[in-house]
Amino acid sequence: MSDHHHDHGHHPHPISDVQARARALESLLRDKGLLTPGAVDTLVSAYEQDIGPLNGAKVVARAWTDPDYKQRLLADGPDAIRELGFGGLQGEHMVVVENTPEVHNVVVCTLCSCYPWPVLGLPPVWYKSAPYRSRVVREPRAVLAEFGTELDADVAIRVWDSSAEIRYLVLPERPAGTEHLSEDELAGLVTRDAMIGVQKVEAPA
Amino acid sequence: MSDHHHDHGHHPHPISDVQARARALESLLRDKGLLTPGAVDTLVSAYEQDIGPLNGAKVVARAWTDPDYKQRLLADGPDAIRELGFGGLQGEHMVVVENTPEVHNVVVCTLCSCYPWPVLGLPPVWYKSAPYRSRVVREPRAVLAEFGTELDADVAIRVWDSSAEIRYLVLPERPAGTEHLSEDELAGLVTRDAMIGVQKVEAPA
Amino acid sequence: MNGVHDMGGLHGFGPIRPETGEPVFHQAWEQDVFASVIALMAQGVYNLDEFRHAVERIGAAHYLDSSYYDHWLSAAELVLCEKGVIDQTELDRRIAEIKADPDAHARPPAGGEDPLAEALTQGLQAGLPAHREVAAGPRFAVGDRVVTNNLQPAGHIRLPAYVRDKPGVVVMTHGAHVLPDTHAHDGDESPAHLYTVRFDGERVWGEAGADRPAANHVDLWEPYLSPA
Amino acid sequence: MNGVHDMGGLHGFGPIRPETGEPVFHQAWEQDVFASVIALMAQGVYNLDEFRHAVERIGAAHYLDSSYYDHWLSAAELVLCEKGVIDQTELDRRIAEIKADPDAHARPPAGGEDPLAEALTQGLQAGLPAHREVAAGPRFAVGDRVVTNNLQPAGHIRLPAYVRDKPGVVVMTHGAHVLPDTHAHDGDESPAHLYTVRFDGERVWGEAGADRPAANHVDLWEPYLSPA
Repeated sequence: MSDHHHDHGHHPHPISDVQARARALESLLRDKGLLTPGAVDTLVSAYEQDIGPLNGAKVVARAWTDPDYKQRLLADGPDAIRELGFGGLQGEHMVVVENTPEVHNVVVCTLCSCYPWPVLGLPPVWYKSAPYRSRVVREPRAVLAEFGTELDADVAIRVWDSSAEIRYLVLPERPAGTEHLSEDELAGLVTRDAMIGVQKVEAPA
Repeated sequence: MSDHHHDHGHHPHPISDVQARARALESLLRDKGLLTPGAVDTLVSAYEQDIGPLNGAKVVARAWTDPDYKQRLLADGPDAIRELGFGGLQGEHMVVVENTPEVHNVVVCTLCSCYPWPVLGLPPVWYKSAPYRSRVVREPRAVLAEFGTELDADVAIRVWDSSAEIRYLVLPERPAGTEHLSEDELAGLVTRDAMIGVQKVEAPA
Repeated sequence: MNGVHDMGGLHGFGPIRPETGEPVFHQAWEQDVFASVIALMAQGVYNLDEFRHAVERIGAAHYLDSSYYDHWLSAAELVLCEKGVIDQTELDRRIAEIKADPDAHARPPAGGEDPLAEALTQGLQAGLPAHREVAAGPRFAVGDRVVTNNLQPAGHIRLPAYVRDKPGVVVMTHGAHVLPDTHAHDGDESPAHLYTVRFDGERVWGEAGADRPAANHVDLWEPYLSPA
Repeated sequence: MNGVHDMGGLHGFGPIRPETGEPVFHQAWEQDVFASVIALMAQGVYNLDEFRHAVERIGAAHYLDSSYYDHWLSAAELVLCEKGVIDQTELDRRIAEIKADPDAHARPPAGGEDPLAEALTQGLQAGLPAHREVAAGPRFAVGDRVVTNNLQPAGHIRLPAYVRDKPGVVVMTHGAHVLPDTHAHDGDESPAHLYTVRFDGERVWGEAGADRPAANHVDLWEPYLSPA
């Protein structure tokens, strides 16, 4: 949490409009029996503590090290991902798309903010922002370059716009020079941005 | 002017942001010799006093009473309109479109606010607003109905979107029961909204 | 609904600004909003498509100048008032009370038995699958050439404008899924076969404007498609 | 430029609200802005297409939540700073001075010889015709079937999105007119033949969404069109 985090017990400063609106809604829902403090804690801690891109990194590392797993993963994403214990809300119908030397995949949701929660957690602000949503479908090569990802001119870019309940996860290329690394070590290399498709996975320096 | 008109000489209240920005720009341009008080007065009084929909109404009344004029008007709008002394900025290339029992015309500028200034003056706020610009091209019948203009189901609607420097003026139908009226009396019936095409001209009650 | 939420291809929003070390939530009120929205969806107060359509209806200028969780908050206010779960008067009064006393109506600590929290833990695991079994087979197969229909309803639809009235090729079939167009309005699932359709970038964006080689992929329901 | 200024067909902006007895200007600052913008255009500081494109670039949220003459003011600030006619620092300082003293920099009454005012009076009468004589004849004639090209440049263009990549019929020819696409950027007039093209409403808006019988007419330059 940033230092914007406010303390529910003491307010030296006036409360902002949006803070007051959020509290008003949340407290009314509690009053009506539709929300509990425990429900809030459960949902927040799930995505702050448990469900994040480390899940996806484990999936990727397994696919890099286990050819049979990779085959299952590309054939049936949710089943293969569930083998590692991940699945559920906003990941009911996951499809894994594989980067190769010839093809680079990148994921967006132009209409809202769809994202594979069970493997990546909640999306970063930039993923939900107008610049990314408006641009990556039209000029993916320029957007990737802004993320430091320069693709050869003949690499075909595939942009996946999550307009339905299919959630796309990019299987990045395993970087050269990582043959000696363990599955856990490999998972440590895999970034959220590589699984969205805006970056590549780099070998350790 | 509404009662929002502020007095340049005395300000009991603080000045708003937009008022300050406008004054800052205008005064900087004066300081740089690109604007004069007389230039401001000239431009404002031209459109507050001289150039407005009464011009267009005279054109329409003439067309209703002089078949030769109407023919010239439909063939070459700017030339025929100049016969009555009107023309110039934002009316260099006017096209007059004629309403009939079978065809109803309505004008918009979806991209900005183009409008035939020499015959209608400056456009009303609603013409420049998002609701009108977004809707009249897609659901002209519904928009016309909101203006009280109910068209028979078989009347063909022609929407003219002023995307270039062509400025469209609608020649409304002359209402029945006005055979005894003079050209001046007829001009008094013709409204701005009828020349935009969102209303019809009504006979006097 | 033709609206600014459908922003694929728009110019003028500037550079993408990733944040280093970004937290999951930036402010505590975002946690409240996130939890409120998900908890009510999990309880079936509204469905996901209704909620998405509410986000689309918060107002175009507000959509463009407010933060993501403000979108959610505005949409929740809208849909919960429409459904009569809360009313605008009590909401306004509650907001005024909190503005007057920033400690008012603060959430107490969690404690004791909490069946809702337990149900939500299970709900996160189970998810809300959109796949449905239907009797009818799919109209299209992988490799089929299709053209998207020119659908521009005032209501909810998940056919982005940039691929509307455009030719493409089916690259995946997904069985039948709940149709957002009906589900967002009356809760009618009307399941329809879902396809991933590939569009050539140059066809979508014009020869002059397209990055190449590039293709756009969009998930589209059978009613959005016709044979090419 | 794909942007919110290109709003033909968008949903969600609500009813049209005509104002009874509407004044030409609602506030005095609107008069200042109107006169400033027109006077500078008449003097050739910028051309109409440059100014229109500046309005398109004031920011999408600001475009949607500010008044019309605020658009003009924002666009004038933008284009005049870009051209170096004013600079942002002096503009900010001037604004601060006026906020501190609402009488500061007030416009004095007009008086005496004013060649600019006289030139503007004549300029309003003469206008700024966009028609140009060109050697090449028009490619299309009234009655020709055409299709609009899929042009989506980042810069200025006057091809509304709702008629992009759509078939139509030429109903008027207007000779060659200044091309906004180039004129807005480098002042190059590149005159091209201009046509009024009729589009069937059902083809543009889809069968389900269209009022009928209705047709859309849009003025389009030759580079926007191909033979159908």
